Amino acid sequence: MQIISQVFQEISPADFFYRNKEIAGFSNPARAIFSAIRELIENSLDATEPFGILPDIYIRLSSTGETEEEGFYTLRVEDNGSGIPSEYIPLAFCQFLFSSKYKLKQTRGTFGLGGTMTILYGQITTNKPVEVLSSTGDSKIYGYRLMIDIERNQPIILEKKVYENDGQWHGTIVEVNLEGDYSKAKPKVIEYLKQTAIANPYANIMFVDPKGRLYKFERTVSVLPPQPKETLPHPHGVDVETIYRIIRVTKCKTLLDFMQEHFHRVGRQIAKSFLEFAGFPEDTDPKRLKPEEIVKLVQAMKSFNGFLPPDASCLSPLGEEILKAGIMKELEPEFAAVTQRKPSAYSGHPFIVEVGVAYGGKVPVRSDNDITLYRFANKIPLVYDESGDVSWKVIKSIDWRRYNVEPGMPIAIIVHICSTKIPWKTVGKEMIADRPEISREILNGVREVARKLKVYLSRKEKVKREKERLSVFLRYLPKIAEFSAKLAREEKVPDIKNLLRRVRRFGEG
Amino acid sequence: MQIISQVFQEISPADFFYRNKEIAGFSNPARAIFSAIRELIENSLDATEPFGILPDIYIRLSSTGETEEEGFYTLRVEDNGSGIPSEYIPLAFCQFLFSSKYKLKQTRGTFGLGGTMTILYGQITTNKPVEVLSSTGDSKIYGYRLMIDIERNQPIILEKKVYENDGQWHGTIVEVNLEGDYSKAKPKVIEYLKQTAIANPYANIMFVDPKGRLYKFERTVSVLPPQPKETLPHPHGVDVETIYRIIRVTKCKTLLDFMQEHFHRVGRQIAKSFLEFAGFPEDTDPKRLKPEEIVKLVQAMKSFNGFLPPDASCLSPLGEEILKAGIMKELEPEFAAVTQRKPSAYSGHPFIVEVGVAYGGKVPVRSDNDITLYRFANKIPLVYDESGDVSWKVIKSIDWRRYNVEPGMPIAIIVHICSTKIPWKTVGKEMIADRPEISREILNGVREVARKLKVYLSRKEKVKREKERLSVFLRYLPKIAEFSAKLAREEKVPDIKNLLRRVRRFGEG
Amino acid sequence: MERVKFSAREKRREVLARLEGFGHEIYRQLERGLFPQIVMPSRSTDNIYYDENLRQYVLGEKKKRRSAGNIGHIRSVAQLVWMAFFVHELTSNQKTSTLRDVFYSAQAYDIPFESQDESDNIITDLESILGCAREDFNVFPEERSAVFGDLTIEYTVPNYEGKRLNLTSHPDGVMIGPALTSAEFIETSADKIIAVEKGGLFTRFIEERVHEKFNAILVFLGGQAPRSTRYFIRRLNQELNLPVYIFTDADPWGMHIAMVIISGSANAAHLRDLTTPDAKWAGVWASDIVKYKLPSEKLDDLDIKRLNELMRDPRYKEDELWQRELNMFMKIQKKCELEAFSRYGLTHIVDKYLPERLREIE
Amino acid sequence: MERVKFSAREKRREVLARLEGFGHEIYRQLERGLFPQIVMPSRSTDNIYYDENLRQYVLGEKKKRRSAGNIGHIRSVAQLVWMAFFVHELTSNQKTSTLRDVFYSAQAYDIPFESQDESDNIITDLESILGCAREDFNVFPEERSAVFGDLTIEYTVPNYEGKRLNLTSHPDGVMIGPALTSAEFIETSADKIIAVEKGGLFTRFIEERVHEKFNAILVFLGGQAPRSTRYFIRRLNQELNLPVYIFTDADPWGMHIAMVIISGSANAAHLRDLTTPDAKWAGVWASDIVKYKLPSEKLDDLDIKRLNELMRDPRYKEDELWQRELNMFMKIQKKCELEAFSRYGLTHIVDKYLPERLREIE
Repeated sequence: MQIISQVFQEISPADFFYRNKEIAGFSNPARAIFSAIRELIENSLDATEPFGILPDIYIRLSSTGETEEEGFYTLRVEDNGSGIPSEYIPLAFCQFLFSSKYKLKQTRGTFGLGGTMTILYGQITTNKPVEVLSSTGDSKIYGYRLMIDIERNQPIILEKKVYENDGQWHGTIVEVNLEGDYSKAKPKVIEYLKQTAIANPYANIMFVDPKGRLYKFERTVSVLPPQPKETLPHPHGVDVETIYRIIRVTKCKTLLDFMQEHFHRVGRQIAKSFLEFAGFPEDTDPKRLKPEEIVKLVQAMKSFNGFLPPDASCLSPLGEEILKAGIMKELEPEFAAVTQRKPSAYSGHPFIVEVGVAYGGKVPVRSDNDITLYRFANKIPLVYDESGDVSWKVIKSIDWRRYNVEPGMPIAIIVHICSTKIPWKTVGKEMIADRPEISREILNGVREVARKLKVYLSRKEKVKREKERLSVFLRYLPKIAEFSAKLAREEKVPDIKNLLRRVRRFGEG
Repeated sequence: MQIISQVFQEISPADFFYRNKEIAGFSNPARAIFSAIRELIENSLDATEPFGILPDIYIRLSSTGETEEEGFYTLRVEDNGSGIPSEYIPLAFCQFLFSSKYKLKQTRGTFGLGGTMTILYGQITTNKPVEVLSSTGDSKIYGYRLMIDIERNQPIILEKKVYENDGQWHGTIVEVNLEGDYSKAKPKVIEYLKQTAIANPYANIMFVDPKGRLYKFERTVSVLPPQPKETLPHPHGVDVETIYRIIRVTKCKTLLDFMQEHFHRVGRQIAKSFLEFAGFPEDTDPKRLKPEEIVKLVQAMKSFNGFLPPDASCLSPLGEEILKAGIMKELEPEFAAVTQRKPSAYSGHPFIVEVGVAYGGKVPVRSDNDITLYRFANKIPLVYDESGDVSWKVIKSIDWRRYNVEPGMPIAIIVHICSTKIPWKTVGKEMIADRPEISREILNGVREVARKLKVYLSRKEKVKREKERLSVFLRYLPKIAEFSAKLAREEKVPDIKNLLRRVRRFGEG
Repeated sequence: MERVKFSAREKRREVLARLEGFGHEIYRQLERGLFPQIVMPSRSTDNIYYDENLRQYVLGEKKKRRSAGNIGHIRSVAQLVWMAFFVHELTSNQKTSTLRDVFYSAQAYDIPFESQDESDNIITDLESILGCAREDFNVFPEERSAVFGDLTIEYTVPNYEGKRLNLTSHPDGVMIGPALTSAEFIETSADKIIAVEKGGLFTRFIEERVHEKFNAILVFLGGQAPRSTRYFIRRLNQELNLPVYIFTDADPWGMHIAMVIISGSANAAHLRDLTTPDAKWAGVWASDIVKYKLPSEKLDDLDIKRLNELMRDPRYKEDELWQRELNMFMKIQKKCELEAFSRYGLTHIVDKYLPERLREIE
Repeated sequence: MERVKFSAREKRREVLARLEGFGHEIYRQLERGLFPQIVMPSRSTDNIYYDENLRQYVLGEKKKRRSAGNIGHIRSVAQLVWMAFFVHELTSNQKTSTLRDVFYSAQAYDIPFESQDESDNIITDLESILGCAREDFNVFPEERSAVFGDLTIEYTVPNYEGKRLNLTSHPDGVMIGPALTSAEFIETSADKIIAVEKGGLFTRFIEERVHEKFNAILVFLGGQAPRSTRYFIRRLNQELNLPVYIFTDADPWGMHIAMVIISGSANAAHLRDLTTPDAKWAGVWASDIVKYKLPSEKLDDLDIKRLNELMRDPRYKEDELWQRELNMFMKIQKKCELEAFSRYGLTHIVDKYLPERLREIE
């Protein structure tokens, strides 16, 4: 046997994502444009809203080639966010797996690599650096020209400038060059912006496309939804690795303290009854747990029924008012209703479902006569792969005739799910998986707004019917009088005025 | 405005994949079992075949809980591969982004993280170390008990043992504990093994499942397909980053040398005419190219038509003999035909399509009467999401009646695509995208074997028809004689013996 | 032979009186300031019963009420009153009308029907209220069937009053239409009625002089016999006192054609005088397929479904012949047509089968 | 009135001779040791032409050849020879048969037909070979139509030879069957033929005494008229020299019913004597829907498709009436039925429409 020696090699995270661009949605030129716009907008929203700032976001995509067909663009995104401290700017934009988003609270991105991926894609297609201008509102504005050293996963600082910040401006401006295909991506981009405006009616968003067309989505409410708090892990959602990480840093000397200190909504009583259930003495030193004891502890955490459900303070739902404002603003419906469901949880991850319905106005009628569905996850619109999503499945399972809904009516259902961990069905983050806890909440939410819709449609229908009712009596009673007289060979046709008067009285009831 | 300070944090690649397990196919317990088995088998195949070793692979999945319902398993995979040098064992198994697979040649895995992901998944669900035993065939066998330090992306060596290797054994044994759901995963696992046996008839594969059932797939050919060679990048598939990496290491002083030295199938003539086309003087020093010149060079490489297509030396197709042997072995058909298409390329990536057809024998008939399709990419069977795959689309586009194929016939089509870069449609690596270059090759391949199938089916049909033919004349000629005589009012019925004799003679032609 | 007397004029007078009575009832209610109500027997399936004595389906005690004060009813009340008026005009003028004509005629009076189904249904309502068939108030469907044989009839329709016709006068068969069903029977030498499902066989029987050879009046049913034909057969049976033999295809549909002539249909449970309880299904039986080795086809899914329905049907219960043949169909899973006898030559059915069968069941 | 003479006996003799000639031709080829060949005009669509002089569809010069030496032909050659033999038996014995009977009869001779379509097709082959219609060799379809009016006929069928019948004798109408189509016309006082598509209207016309008021013989077509009825109308027209007026529903299907009576169908391009080129489509026209404000329905997709086919049909070209009405249908996109006149009362069609129309086109 001939033995060929193997060559082992380590690659950097940047190199890994460079080789597997499709993981972050940069699989082809059309998808790349869509992903780039989406990632930068979401970064801007996450740089404003959590800091109590009403977002003003300006996006401009311009063609850099001689013609748009060449497929080279400059994408510029400006926001009025909190800004990034100067020393972090190169790392935040040009190093993979470096982010402010790795927290146990709801954020828009979850992988934390969308912005860096956009810059990497721009760099390998155009070889141009990214330009970043940012200030946290203090006296200086910092400007950088950066590239990524892909093999080392490090930023390369080509230029750094400091400007005076007289106007106390804060925010971030990113300008990146990239190859793409906007004409193919356009429908999805516009749909994405429109739906972003539904879920974020407190944001001003302006988009100028390569042909100079301006798409403007204006703020209609000036209140932000309550901001999410960072939270402790819920015992139901914990695995062995999490326990290890906590043990490594804990100062607790007993499991009784350990449980109360490090886990979500675990008080003294619950900690006691849990440890009894799990078979651990209360004074066990967590740092001395053996590997198999840790597995036992995790198993017990998963199966113990006495924990309180997670609370929703780590979540940032829109709230009924904002959701309704977004719907009224973008769809201008004749009727709308919204509901926010109580917080719930799956596998220890809290989530909240918000549902809206809109009827009439600018609500579109689909060519297949189905109901229009707008899906949101942590305030991000999902515009691909509708048919695989749990919300679509729920909507199709409902007998809509029970709610007086006929095929082809202009009806839209809006479903927003927020969670510290959205159960994505695929890595592409476009479809939410069908977890029973989640589909039950969606179903109940849709039913709730559908009942309100039914009341509206019924009342509308009733007014119409009452009018028709009288006309029916007016039409047929004289016929009955006429022909019965003829049959009975009577000359005089009976007087039906009194009967018609009675019908009218009934009609008012 | 209130400014909250942001906390930035760096995480390790291991931590990233720990948080995003679904990227490598560990999204739920059933899928995790399937992925674990698949990843370890593919590692074993890649540790044997490229080294000229006929693979012997033994897989055992056993239940570790009291009952199988608890969902805890031990997975053990043994191979007779080249083995891993002792010093690399901890890194190869317990560090992400460390692999022997980051080469420009065809390998089974492309992400290079399947094995490590399996170990990580086992660790966070069972808290047990992985055990690895390996030897490269020299005098020692090394045994390790390892865990992953996820926060640091480093191996933790719990134990290291050295044994004498008297029998000159070489190979690797991996034993990992993990949580899963085998009963749900079983159909896909068995289908995966069966199809693996079709594409790798030179391998012995044995699988013992948790109930002790033995699935045995025996070697029927003792020849390995030719092994792929590492290759230079083809100019059509190059981006800016690649050029930079080459420039950084090149010793060439002129672009003319540079082109010939570092790119696939570029000789002096082609390099000259390319540089003229691209507008670069031949003696330009590659190290002095400005950023915008590099972009210009890449653009020119993409649009220049004068490059030779990539050759297939970096590919490892099965070859017609092996493919046919695999089909005969697993499907035992009445008729089979295979074809290997000439190498082709898309966007600078070479690929080869191999197609087989099987009729009768153990070929199943699908309940929907469609043709059974077995798909392979780089010798890996694809068992999920058939309907989105390019091969499925091609098969459905064909008018099968033209090949005498009726719905419900026991027919299977086998499509194998090998390439240095399979164009996956999704990150899940189950569907191949519809690139025109690829679908054309598949179509031509399927047509080729379908024509052979047609010849077979026609011959079968012809023999049957010839028998029927004679019986028709025997039946009707006497009738014609009888009734024409009656009509013509003739007493004597004409003699038709001679006519029947002539029919028989025709029939032999 | 004793004859039951039939008088078209008397019948007409009776029908007109009932229609006027209906109109008077409505009129009276309106005069008293009430929303008119109409009560009629319910024809829903849970109110249809098989009457062992009458040997036909009848309606039970359940009533349905239609009130002009109810928004859901007033339209159909108006349609009903108009319908009574319209057929009163028809009958008193001795005009006939098809179901389709009625549907269109309504428009002249601004009485809308959405479809012919709706107007047909109102006619059936009127039948239940008055207890007489639509043919009695001169509304006929389009189907045509025929009769042939030695029977002299006397017309009662206008311009033909007193005129007589012998039903052998046209060897293609005499059409059964309003004029014939309302004619009086004068004289016959026949001693039986032979009814056949198919026109081809009817012509064959005439050509083969079955009417003479078997002393029979031949009736062509034209598939499922129209009600006027069923009524005509009943009259032949009752007034002339002649036994009736029915020949159909050997399949569940054919045997049911015979059954409807004998015991009526559920659709006509509100009517009397459409059944001929003593008529006999004379063939082609399932057992004939075996006995005569007739070319046959396999029963298809629909046939089997129908067969199962018939097995649960009260009309088929407690009768040896029906039961035997239903079971035979089930067993052999085959069916065949009347024409199947042609495999033994065109006259075989007349020369062999018919005499054998009549001997057997007479 | 000048009459064309008709003789059933002569016609029969001629048909029998042709059948025997066909048999002799086959026999002769077999005797000479050849695979018999049959040559007949091709009936494929590319061999069907509209003949402006004959004013009907005719077959062109293309022939098809069937050889007993060809595996694909021998079965149909055997079927054809048997068919000729079988109808020879029928005709010489003066028996009739339905298409269905023929299908079954074949089994007696071990000649298999897979379906009635196949045997019907062989009958059509025989028609083209002999150049005469299947009714001439006594094969009839099941459809029944009827006639009524002052026409005395004399039967030629067995047992009725010399017997006469006046076609007003049965007020439900006299069935058009083998006996009537083969009868000779003796005497009539009528001066026109009025053919109507629907049975309801036929009955209405009889009741309203249209035959007397308009001096007409009434013919009920029963939808698309059976060939024997078309043949009968032609005889009325040719032998009695009477003009023919056809009333149909106002839709593409109705107008084509009239067209087929006038100019024949493509399916019968191999035959003569089935057309009545001088007959006239008298209504209901598309323009009548507008003129008489008739209740109408929208043309559906199938109607429109049919309309477009008719517009390309040579029979509809270069005739002002057809063209005008086709265009009118296209314009108003509506259709209506004959019964639609009932909206103005049951007698309106007779009192108003019919005289107006006859005045207009006579």
